[in-house]
Amino acid sequence: MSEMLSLSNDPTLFIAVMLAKILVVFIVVILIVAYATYAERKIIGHMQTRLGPTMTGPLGLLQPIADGLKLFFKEDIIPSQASKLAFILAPMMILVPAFITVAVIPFGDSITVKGYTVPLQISDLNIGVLYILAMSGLGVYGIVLAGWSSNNKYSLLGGVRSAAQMISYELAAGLAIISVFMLSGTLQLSDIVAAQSGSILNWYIFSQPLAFCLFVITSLAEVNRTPFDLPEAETELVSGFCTEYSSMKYALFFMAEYANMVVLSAITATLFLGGPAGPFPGPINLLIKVFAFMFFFIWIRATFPRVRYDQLMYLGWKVFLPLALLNIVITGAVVVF
Amino acid sequence: MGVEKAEMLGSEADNVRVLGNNVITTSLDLLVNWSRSRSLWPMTFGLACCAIEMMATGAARFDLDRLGVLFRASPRQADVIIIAGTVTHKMLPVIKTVYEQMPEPKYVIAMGACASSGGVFDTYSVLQGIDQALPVDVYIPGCPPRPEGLLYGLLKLREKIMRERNTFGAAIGAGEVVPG
Amino acid sequence: MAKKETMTINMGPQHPSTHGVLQLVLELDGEIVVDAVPHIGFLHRGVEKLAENRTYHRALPLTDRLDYLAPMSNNLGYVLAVEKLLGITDKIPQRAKVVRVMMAELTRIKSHLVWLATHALDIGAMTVFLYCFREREAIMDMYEKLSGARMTSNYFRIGGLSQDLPEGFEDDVRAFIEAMPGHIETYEGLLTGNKIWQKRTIGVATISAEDAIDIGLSGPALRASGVDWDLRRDNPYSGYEEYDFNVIVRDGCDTFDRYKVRLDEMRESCKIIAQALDKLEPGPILADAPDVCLPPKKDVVNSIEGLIHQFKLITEGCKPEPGEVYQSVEAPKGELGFYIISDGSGNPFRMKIRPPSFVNLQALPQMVRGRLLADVIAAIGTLDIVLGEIDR
Amino acid sequence: MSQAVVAKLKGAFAASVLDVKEHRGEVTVTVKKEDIVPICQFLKDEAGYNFLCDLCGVDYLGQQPRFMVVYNLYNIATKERLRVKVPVAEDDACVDTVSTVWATANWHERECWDLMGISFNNHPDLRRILMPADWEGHPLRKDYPLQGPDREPYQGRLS
Repeated sequence: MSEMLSLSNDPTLFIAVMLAKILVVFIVVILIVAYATYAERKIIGHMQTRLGPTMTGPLGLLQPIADGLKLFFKEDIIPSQASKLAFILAPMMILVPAFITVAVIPFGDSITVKGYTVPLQISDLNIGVLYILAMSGLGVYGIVLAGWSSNNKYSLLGGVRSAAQMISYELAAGLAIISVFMLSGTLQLSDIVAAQSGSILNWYIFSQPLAFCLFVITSLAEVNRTPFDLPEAETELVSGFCTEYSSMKYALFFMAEYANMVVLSAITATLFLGGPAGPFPGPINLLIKVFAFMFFFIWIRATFPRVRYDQLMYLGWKVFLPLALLNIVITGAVVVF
Repeated sequence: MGVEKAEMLGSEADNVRVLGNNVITTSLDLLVNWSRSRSLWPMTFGLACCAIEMMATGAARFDLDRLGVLFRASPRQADVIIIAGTVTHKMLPVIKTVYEQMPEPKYVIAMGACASSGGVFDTYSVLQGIDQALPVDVYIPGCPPRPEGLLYGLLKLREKIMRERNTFGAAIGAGEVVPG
Repeated sequence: MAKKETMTINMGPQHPSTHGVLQLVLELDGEIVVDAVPHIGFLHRGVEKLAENRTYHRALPLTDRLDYLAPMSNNLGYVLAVEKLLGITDKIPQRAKVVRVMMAELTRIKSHLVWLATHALDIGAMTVFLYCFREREAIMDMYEKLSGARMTSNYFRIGGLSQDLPEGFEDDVRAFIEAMPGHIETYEGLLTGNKIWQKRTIGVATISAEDAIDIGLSGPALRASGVDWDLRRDNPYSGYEEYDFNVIVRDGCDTFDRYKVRLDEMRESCKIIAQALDKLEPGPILADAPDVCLPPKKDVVNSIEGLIHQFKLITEGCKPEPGEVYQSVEAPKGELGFYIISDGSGNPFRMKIRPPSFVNLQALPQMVRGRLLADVIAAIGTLDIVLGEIDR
Repeated sequence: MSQAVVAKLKGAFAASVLDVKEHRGEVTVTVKKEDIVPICQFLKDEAGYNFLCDLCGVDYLGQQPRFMVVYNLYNIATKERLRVKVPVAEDDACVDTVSTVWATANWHERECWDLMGISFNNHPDLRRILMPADWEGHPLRKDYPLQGPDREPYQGRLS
């Protein structure tokens, strides 16, 4: 067993490796985000007896690039009545937490570089799970800020809706995860992955099916996807909190939605499906699991109508929260006895 | 160099003078034009009968999504407004507001006879053609036009966008777009 | 107690789910609707005034553009009214009557499909939208075969039909009505049993039978409130008394029941079309009334007499004796009435259209008061309004 | 059947019924405008005409009185129709509202005011409905030009 690479034993190499990991992960996530939009249009298209983009580049593969470039070159409008600083800050506040959450997700076992062990994870925080919860809690400020600063009633309603929604579902999601680290006994994601290693039956999806279902549903609500896409419900609130956003700022919101989707898929895979465990090299296993979840999210969007605001609240507080608490009690009982 | 050349020519429009016409600017223009023409997002904005035909064009058989056309509900995110139906004097101020809310560059398609000329409704309440109020890029005839007509109109708009010059320059704040 | 402040929000005329250019000024307390005031007229095109300035034949195309989701129902109402005014109702040949019924029912299916598509989309189920439009395209193809236009068909004529059915048309219709019940099952599979759909529709936007009659609701919206009234059965026209069909009545008074009523109506329409196909026999398609009916197109282009005949009828019009009639039909959205006054000239002296959507929309404020913002969307969808006929 | 109703109506409001006509099987009763609300209430309560299909104004330019307000009634139980007309003079273009009898009359009367310029007493909310609020004139009147007052009509047309 070789020594773990750290800042103390080889600072230059450590920084280089760190930067390389960050760059690779960032590019991969950006690519997934860009092509998630394409995949969504294609998959939903085929589910709806359509084709989706086909004309821009081969098979329409250049569509996300054309969309991105177009948005980049468009006029950027800041409404005169908007609160400027908050208006500009909001899209970043929602995108940045989404991206930095990826830092704690282990995407494979360790590799050896120049005799040092390098874990395939940007930062192995010992409070990884808390970090994830904290970051996803930050994201909501972006939406609320966007809704409030636009000075548009539809945006405001969208912002208020999303604040209420995120707060109620954060709680249920957090409680659902508690049962996971009650089993693993740690908040460190690499240890949670290690606890699930060995056999497929060790995955927490089998020992914690209820927590898994709760977490998947609440994560749908956290990323504002159908059937919980109330903050931007197009047929009710025009575009919800991003009604007043144009050009690149809108693109940031767009990216944030998909980035959140990727991140939550990765978290679900890590917490319940053994993370990078599987028959292929680690990162590929993780990607497969992430894609499976994203496909599931897209599928849901093609199938379900949207719930109503009061029903959403009812579900969050009166169904999911008690269920999550019950799950904790049962898990606790099982762990103790 | 391009700047000097354009200035020397003198006959070129002011706005082309800023970046000029050279290999770099034209290929950048081409890139911008390509992205704009391949990602035309119209407003979800229906007025009358033509709006139903517009919906049909977006639906499974014709599928506007193939062309990268994605309907957006907010004018802030739209590139093109399809005036699909009769424009009345009561509606005109609303349309103008919506048009003004759209970010540049923006395009207008007059879909159908009513939007182009008032159509059969030559009456007291109907505006006789949206071109009295907005700069129309493409007119589509028909009452209502068939979905193929709308598709053809969108393709024509694409051609028109591809012919524009100095689009990159305009995007970085140098001069204005020279329409094709 | 702190002072309660309400927020006024302006929904439309440009809004994705107001089905056109309806404007709703909502007063909201949080997400709860305190009051809703509809503003209409953004599509007022002066159809009634225009009709007064046109001959009877030339006013027919205007009716296509009223309820543009169901053009043939409007055509039917108008031609029936003019025929009644002229006193030639008994002279309409059997084949024309049967084809009219068949097309009116296909139109009902077509209109209901768009309703279901947009209603589902408003509530968030986007796939249903595309499925419905897929089936609608089949009807559009039939329309096109028949009249040359996909939407504004202008196919019926005063006294009969503009032309006979094209070859193979009956097979198309038969294939369609055989496939349609299966498609309706698909929609039901996606929506009816769906818990979210039920939550969004059951008990939403209710209106009691008494209130519904008072406010003038008609069509499926009234029948879902438990009032058993269908003009096709109760005041039959164009030979509807010869068909065997059920009038769908439910008494839930809510959005879900209106949804079920319309779905079942589509099934009944398929049954009526099947019966109409069986009744279809060769024969004339225009009444024997040369002072009223336009000559067949082939006479117009081949003979000078035919041309003069057409020219005179189009420019001077047919001249009914002075009097007034009110004729209504069961359009997909409710009672569509035409009140026409003749002063003996070739133009209608006054043509008042009783648009079902106009009257139905009046019920909206009382349906949504005290409910949530999202229910407003459901209520607009369930009323099945078309701005073309509301504003005329 | 409708004739029976008319007879009943004549019995109750003998002085108000001006004229009864039948054309193409449809009965039209012309009544005095002062009594329109009690007559409508009577028709609704006693004769069962619980459904107001339509309400509209008609402009007989050049005749006296100039306007007619037409009520098309329907009885959902017996499936009967009846038409009631009220003559309205130009200098007093004003009728009592029947929106107290049938709530549906509300918008119909607004439309009638908007397009025909006949106003309704005691109407809860008499505003323009189809035309913009600042519109001048009432377009469906016969002396209002089809293309509006500010536009020269196109000369090369047939009608």
